[in-house]
Amino acid sequence: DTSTQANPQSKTEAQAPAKNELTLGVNGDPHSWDPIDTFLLDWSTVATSVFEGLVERTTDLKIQPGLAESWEFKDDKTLQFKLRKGVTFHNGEPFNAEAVKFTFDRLLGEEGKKGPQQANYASIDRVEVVDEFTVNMILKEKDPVLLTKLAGYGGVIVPPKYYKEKGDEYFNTHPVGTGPFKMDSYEKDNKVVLVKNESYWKQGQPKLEKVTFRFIPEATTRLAEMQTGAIDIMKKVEISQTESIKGMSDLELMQVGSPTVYSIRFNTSMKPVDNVKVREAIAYAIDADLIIETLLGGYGKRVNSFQSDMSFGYDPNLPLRNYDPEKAKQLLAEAGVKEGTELDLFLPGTDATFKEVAQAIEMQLGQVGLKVKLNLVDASTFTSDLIPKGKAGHMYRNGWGGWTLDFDNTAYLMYHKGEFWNPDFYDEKVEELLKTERSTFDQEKRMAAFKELNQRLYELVPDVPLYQTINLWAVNKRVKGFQPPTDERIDLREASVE
Amino acid sequence: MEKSESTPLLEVRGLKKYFPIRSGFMKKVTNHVKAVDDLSFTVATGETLGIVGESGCGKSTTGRAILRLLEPTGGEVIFQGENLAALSPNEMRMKRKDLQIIFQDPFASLNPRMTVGEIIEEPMIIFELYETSKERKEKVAELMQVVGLKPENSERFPHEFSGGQRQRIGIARALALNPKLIVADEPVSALDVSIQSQVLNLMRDLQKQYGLTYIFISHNLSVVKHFCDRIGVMYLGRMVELAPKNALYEEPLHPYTRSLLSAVPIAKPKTKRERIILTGDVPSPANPPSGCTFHTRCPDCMEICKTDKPEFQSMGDGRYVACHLYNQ
Amino acid sequence: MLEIKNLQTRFRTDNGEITVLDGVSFQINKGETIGVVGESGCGKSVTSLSIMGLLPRTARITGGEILYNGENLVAFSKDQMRKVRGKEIAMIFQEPMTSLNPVYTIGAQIMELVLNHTSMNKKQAKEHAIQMLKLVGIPRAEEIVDEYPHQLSGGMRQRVMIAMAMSCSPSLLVADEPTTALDVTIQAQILDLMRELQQKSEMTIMLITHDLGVVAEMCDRVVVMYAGQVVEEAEVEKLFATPKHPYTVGLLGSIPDMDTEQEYLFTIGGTVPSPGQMPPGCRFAERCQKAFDKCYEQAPPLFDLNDGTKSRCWLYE
Amino acid sequence: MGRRFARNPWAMTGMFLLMLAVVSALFAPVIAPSTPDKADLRARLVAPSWMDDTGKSEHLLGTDQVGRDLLSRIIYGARISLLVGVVSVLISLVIGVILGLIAGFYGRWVDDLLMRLADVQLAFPFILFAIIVMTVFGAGLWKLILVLGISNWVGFARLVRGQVMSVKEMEYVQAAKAIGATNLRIIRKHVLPNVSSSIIVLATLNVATNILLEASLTFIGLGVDPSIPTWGGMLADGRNYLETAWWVATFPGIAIMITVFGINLLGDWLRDELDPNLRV
Amino acid sequence: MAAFLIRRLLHSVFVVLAITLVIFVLVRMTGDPVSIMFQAGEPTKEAITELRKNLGLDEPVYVQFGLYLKDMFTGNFGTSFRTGESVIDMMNEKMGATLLLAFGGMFVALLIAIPVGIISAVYRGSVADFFGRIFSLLGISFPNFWLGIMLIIIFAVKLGWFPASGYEGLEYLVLPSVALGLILSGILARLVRSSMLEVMNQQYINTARSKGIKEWLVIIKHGLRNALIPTVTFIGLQFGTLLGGTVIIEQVFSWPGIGRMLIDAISQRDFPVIQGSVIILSFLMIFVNLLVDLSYGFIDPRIRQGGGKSE
Ligand SMILES: Nc1ncnc2c1ncn2[C@@H]1O[C@H](COP(=O)(O)OP(=O)(O)OP(=O)(O)O)[C@@H](O)[C@H]1O
Ligand SMILES: Nc1ncnc2c1ncn2[C@@H]1O[C@H](COP(=O)(O)OP(=O)(O)OP(=O)(O)O)[C@@H](O)[C@H]1O
Ligand SMILES: [Mg+2]
Ligand SMILES: [Mg+2]
Repeated sequence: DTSTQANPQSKTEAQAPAKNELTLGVNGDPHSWDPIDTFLLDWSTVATSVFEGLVERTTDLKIQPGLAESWEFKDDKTLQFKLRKGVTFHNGEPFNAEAVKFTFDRLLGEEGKKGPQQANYASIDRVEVVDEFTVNMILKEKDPVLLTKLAGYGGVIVPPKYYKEKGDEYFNTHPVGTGPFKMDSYEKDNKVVLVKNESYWKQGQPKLEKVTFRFIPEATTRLAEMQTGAIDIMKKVEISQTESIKGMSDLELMQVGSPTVYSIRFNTSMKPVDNVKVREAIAYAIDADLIIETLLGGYGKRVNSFQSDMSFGYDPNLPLRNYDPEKAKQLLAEAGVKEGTELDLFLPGTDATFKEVAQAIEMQLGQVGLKVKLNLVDASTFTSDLIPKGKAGHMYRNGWGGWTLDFDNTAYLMYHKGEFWNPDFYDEKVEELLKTERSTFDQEKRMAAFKELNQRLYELVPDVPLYQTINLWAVNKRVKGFQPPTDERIDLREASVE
Repeated sequence: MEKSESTPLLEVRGLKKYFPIRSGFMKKVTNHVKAVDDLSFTVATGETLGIVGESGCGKSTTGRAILRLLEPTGGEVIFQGENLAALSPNEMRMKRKDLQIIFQDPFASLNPRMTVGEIIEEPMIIFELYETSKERKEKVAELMQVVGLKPENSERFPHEFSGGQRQRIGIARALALNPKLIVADEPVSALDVSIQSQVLNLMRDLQKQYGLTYIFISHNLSVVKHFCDRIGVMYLGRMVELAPKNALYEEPLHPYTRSLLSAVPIAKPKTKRERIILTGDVPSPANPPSGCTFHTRCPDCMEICKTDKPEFQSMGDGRYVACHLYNQ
Repeated sequence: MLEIKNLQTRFRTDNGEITVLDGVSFQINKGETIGVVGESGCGKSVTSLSIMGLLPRTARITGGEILYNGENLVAFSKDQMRKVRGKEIAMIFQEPMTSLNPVYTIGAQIMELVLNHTSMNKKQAKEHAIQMLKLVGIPRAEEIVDEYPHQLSGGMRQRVMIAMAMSCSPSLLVADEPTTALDVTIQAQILDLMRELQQKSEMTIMLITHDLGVVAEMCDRVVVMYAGQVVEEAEVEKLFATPKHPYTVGLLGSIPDMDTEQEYLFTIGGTVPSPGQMPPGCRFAERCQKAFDKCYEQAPPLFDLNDGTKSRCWLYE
Repeated sequence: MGRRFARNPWAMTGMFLLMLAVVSALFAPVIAPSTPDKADLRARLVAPSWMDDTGKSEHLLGTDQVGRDLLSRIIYGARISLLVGVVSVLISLVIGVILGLIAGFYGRWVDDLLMRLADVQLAFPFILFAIIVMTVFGAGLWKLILVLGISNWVGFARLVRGQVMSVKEMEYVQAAKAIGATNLRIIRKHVLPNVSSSIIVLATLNVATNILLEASLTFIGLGVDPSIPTWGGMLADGRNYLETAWWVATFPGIAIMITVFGINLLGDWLRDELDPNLRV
Repeated sequence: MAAFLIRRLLHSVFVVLAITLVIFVLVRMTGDPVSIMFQAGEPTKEAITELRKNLGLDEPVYVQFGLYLKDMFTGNFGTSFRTGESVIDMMNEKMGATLLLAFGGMFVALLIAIPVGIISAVYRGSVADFFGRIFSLLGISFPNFWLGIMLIIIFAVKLGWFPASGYEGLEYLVLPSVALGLILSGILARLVRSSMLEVMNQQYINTARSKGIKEWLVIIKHGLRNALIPTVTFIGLQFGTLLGGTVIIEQVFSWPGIGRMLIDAISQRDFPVIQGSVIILSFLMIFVNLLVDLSYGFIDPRIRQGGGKSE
């Protein structure tokens, strides 16, 4: 019973003995904790504390050893891992080569077909057990970002015995991994409670006894819970809420750059935006700096291409198209676009901040004589149906996570002809550069290819990159050792409560 | 009276109206309310036939079945030699010119959203009686005058009139088509005595003026006696006695008629009369008693009455009765 | 026993306050049956409701007295009035179909009254209810007590109402058109019953009706009302033999006579004036064939003609 | 009716409040200090002029999150809110009245069928229907109006059906039949006019409900395009600013409340006035 | 009575079948669940076909519908596309919370509406009536999410009387119930008022008064009992609205009920979950309306003996 939390009179007394217990307010419940069933950030926010992969990413996104102590390429297609010894799963089952093999057999086999993760690991052929703590990963083809992917959701190691005994459905709601916390209870759409994994392999970690994640979808309510003290950490602070948080002395607003970028993409086969001049004009007509300064309250960073500055392939020297309405008008005139031409802009209906951005864009394009019509659509329809079918109007909002932190992922899916996300754009030079970039492991060569690609894309303007987001977290000042993660995967091993 | 026997305007033969009672989950018809059961009589041109009986005995149903406002279950209604019951709905609609009805409730029988003028004019519009609206309006004014309403009030709505005046509006509407037969279903029972006499006098005037024939339905025996030439007495959907007015009142044959007459309070204090107070209530027409339906309350009940239905037989002099007492 | 003096009752309406009863006076003597007749809307029901203290919230008594055994009911508090109602003065209403609450059994509704005014316990009260039902001639009384109103016919319901009204042996029974909604044969039964009960219990009855036939058969004395006023009061034989007020005359003339043959009925022309727009003089003057100038100017008082008859007409000045 | 109206403070208040919205809607360009879409990002979330100490704010009710004059948006918003309310109700009214008339007048299996259809509609929670339809076809003003219109027909159908069934038995309908009126004429001239008052009352009250539903749908992200000024949209989008710029959500909220309250007052009065059962 | 129940059952079967068909077709118009499940990945064509086959989406729609109906009649509503959990189990888990909220809302509504309605009716035109009417009109003049947020800000954040959101103890039920019930109470108070006005004009009320019993007894025993009939009908009809309202209230108060599950399911195109929950909700609605019909019998003996209410 946590009723005491709600009572303000007893707030201070109630939370004093509840030392080393942390409550977080997060926005969504993934509903299944099975790593191969999911692609949701909501999953990783919690599950990062429960599961671990062979490798992991630090908060500054460096790859470091996880359950594997070391790895080396035996040849082009064989990657050997030495596994950490003395690690056990939460149920007591030992972690070993068998478990790794089982994990990847499951991911790449029948079971994995039911979920979305398998596709990410298509370059792996199989895993072979060498000895109890050594495995070989046999690849079908070279994959430059394989290690990053192994730090991803699908690569976390699951306990074979437990899984076989309890079955898939049970595992969905009672996950067991090797992580710093074990799942104690899970109430759908309400909360999940994690308790300390006493036998965690890393000395002195974790520090917290108990972590509760509460699922609070409505941002206003999350903020209210933060203010009543019912939660200690709030995920996804809306930009509109920052002032409220700054106004409270016991709360701290934390920000972290994220790899997520937003851009306005064009349907390049649609008149009049099939004309590069029109696209360029639009790029000049949008005052992204002003938008970031005002609507985002400064919590955003301009980008010159459709990737974050953390991404491999980002070229800081590429110029930005700065706000220039006169030039825009001139370009439009050259392209013969009449004053008052109507353009559709599609965006998902639930994104409060971007709704404001879209209205600003509507106004700014209005100033150069383009009439923008905003179309709010259901987020899922938008991404799964409208964009891939080219039905998202002349322009649409695109937000992209770039989770591999390598431009390959983004560039290929966005600009390679025939990809799901790219129904209409085609350029021979771009195709060529993508091919070059994909065919080598040599990062320098790849960087060169990306540079050229960026330049080409800058000229063709298939989209107007707007900004890279900054994620905002509200944290109660009694929480120590908390680092807001760039990828929403919270590492709570070092966190504690005063 | 002899004259009327020879040229009937309307002849009703074996008229039946059963209302189905539905029950069960498929709403199957499990029983019938025999509201009107095997009714036969004639109405001569220019006469007034009264129908009396207690509430629920089927008076209104008879009136409506004749006009086919309710589809008869069986029997024939021969009006000027034509069987109304066999006409198609559209043919029947055309016949409505000749057959009209006046209702009991002067509040419910006038559409509250139409002006008096519109109400009286409507039948003329439906039958396209006059060429122009002006002619129709003149006719409306004339009719209003006939029934004793001020034509300048034609723009008013029914609720602005008193009960008696409203009943006049209903009469004017019925007259608009120059009908030959008017069924008056308790036209005065909702009215106060002082108004009642006004309406009755009016109806009598109109009968003289236009040679109307009335079927006058009422439960008020004094009014019926005053207004009708012949009277039929109904009990539980059947006619138990039919006789010229004076004969009926002077010498009622059926025990029900007798008790009915004796139950009427008479506005003459201290006139000692022999009262026959019936016991019990009227049985439900869904479950009528066997044999003679009156036997459960009859002061003269015999064994045969419980099992055999009495014939509706002629007693001569235009009198008919359905009672075993008069079996030869 | 009951004396109404100059009773004035007014109603608040959307068009301002109207005077519905204007100086109603008459008295009821112990043991007699007094008839109150008049056409619809003349104020018969309002009179009875004023006596019972059951006027709707929009109405109030603005003048006069209702003396019951010498005490003025108008001045009674709500609590005092409650003790009188049902115990001293009982009432039955016009519509037997709607006067009983559809959701309670017959027994419960009678017992409610009994329990309220006597010290009987539930069992005794039920016994008493059955007794009363038997008294009013209801067959199967033991079963009927547990049945609901909708299972009974109109005549039976009116008997139940009478049984209920009689259950605390009131000294005055106010019956507001108790038989109007019933068939003649049933009406005869009910009137018979009332006569019988009155003889047994020496109850006083105030019988409101618009049927002069009922008055002739039931009453000792008659009060004729017109437009919120008493226009004539007389013993029943006198009233029918020698009606004094032109309105009474007209009323009697309008009824078709069973014994004589008339082609046309006597009629009173025109209609009743509405409560808001009463003429200054005699309220009947407009419709009166005998009206003369004074009638239009001055309202006549109720003249006492010294033979127990009273008439509100200038003819008797 | 007119005189009674003038004397009834409830009705007068209701009318006055509703007229505020109606006048705003009709004369928005004249009354509004600015256009509803003139935005100035640098002047976003400016406080109402009367509470701004610096005296720089020229906006009586402040500005919204993209720097548009709130008062102007609220005035123009009346157009959309009334449009949504009125047109959607008209749609359900037409569907409901036609189906109700048919069911009530013809009875039997037609009635059975239509009433089962009504059951289906009723058993299907409105919000879900709206979410699914808007998800399928995308959000938008006219779609929203259509969805609201389609899902509320049952109330009208049931009402009309019930009324028709009782009116049908009224003697004046019998009388119309007796003078040879066709079914169509009976429905048109005798039935419909006599059920119209109940329809008007229900319609009035539904306008109020639908204005609120628009707001709720916007809340779950299925409202109309944000550049169209709707009160519901302004309220839903402004909720995150409740603590820092309370006026953004509060004034549209008050506008909704006043209008809905006014309509309800009027509807209540109409009910008392037109429904004789409730009149003294 | 049995016949009435059987008829109602047949009606219900029809309604459920119709709803099943409608929802089945509707969800299939909302787009492709497979592409949503792959959203962030790089799916191959084979993977897509494979997944589609696994989910049974490769069959023609009418075959899918047939199979679904067949399963439905054996009480099997399928399993979630996303989690593989059985829909019935998911509903079981969530139904309690939603019903609790719905009944909480109903309770609040009745608690407010009945006294307000009675007082307004009995003292028609008085100051109490004035405030009663203002209250009930104001009650229906707010959008419910707005009311919810306001309640949280005032009673949780500012006053700290109740928790802002979540689902733990009874005190968590208070604010959402009020948010849900207040609006209904406005409508209900008006209804109670008008039914009371009508009932209090009936002749049997005068009969009751003529017995000399206390006025409040007349009002409660004779008045309210009869006024309850339209009120109860209305509650049955409003139950759907109430359930619909929970969708939004659950969102605002992080209440783990069916509404939230459904919104998630819709956004993820989890067809079996959408279908199953809509169908089960409609069952619930039908059941509640049946209860309402049966409850007339308790309130009104005319119906009890008549064997059911005819519409
Ligand atoms: N539409 C109907 N459906 C079922 N039963 C009906 C219908 N109309 C009338 N009845 C029944 O038929 C019987 C005769 O009714 P009818 O109206 O003809 O009586 P009535 O003699 O006119 O009575 P009243 O004097 O009350 O007008 C009654 O028992 C009545 O209940
Ligand atoms: N609640 C009320 N509000 C306003 N006026 C009323 C009310 N009740 C009665 N009246 C008026 O009081 C007058 C007398 O009514 P009352 O009911 O006493 O007549 P009545 O003689 O009993 O008529 P009936 O024979 O129809 O019962 C009528 O003109 C009526 O308009
Ligand atoms: Mg009749
Ligand atoms: Mg009366």
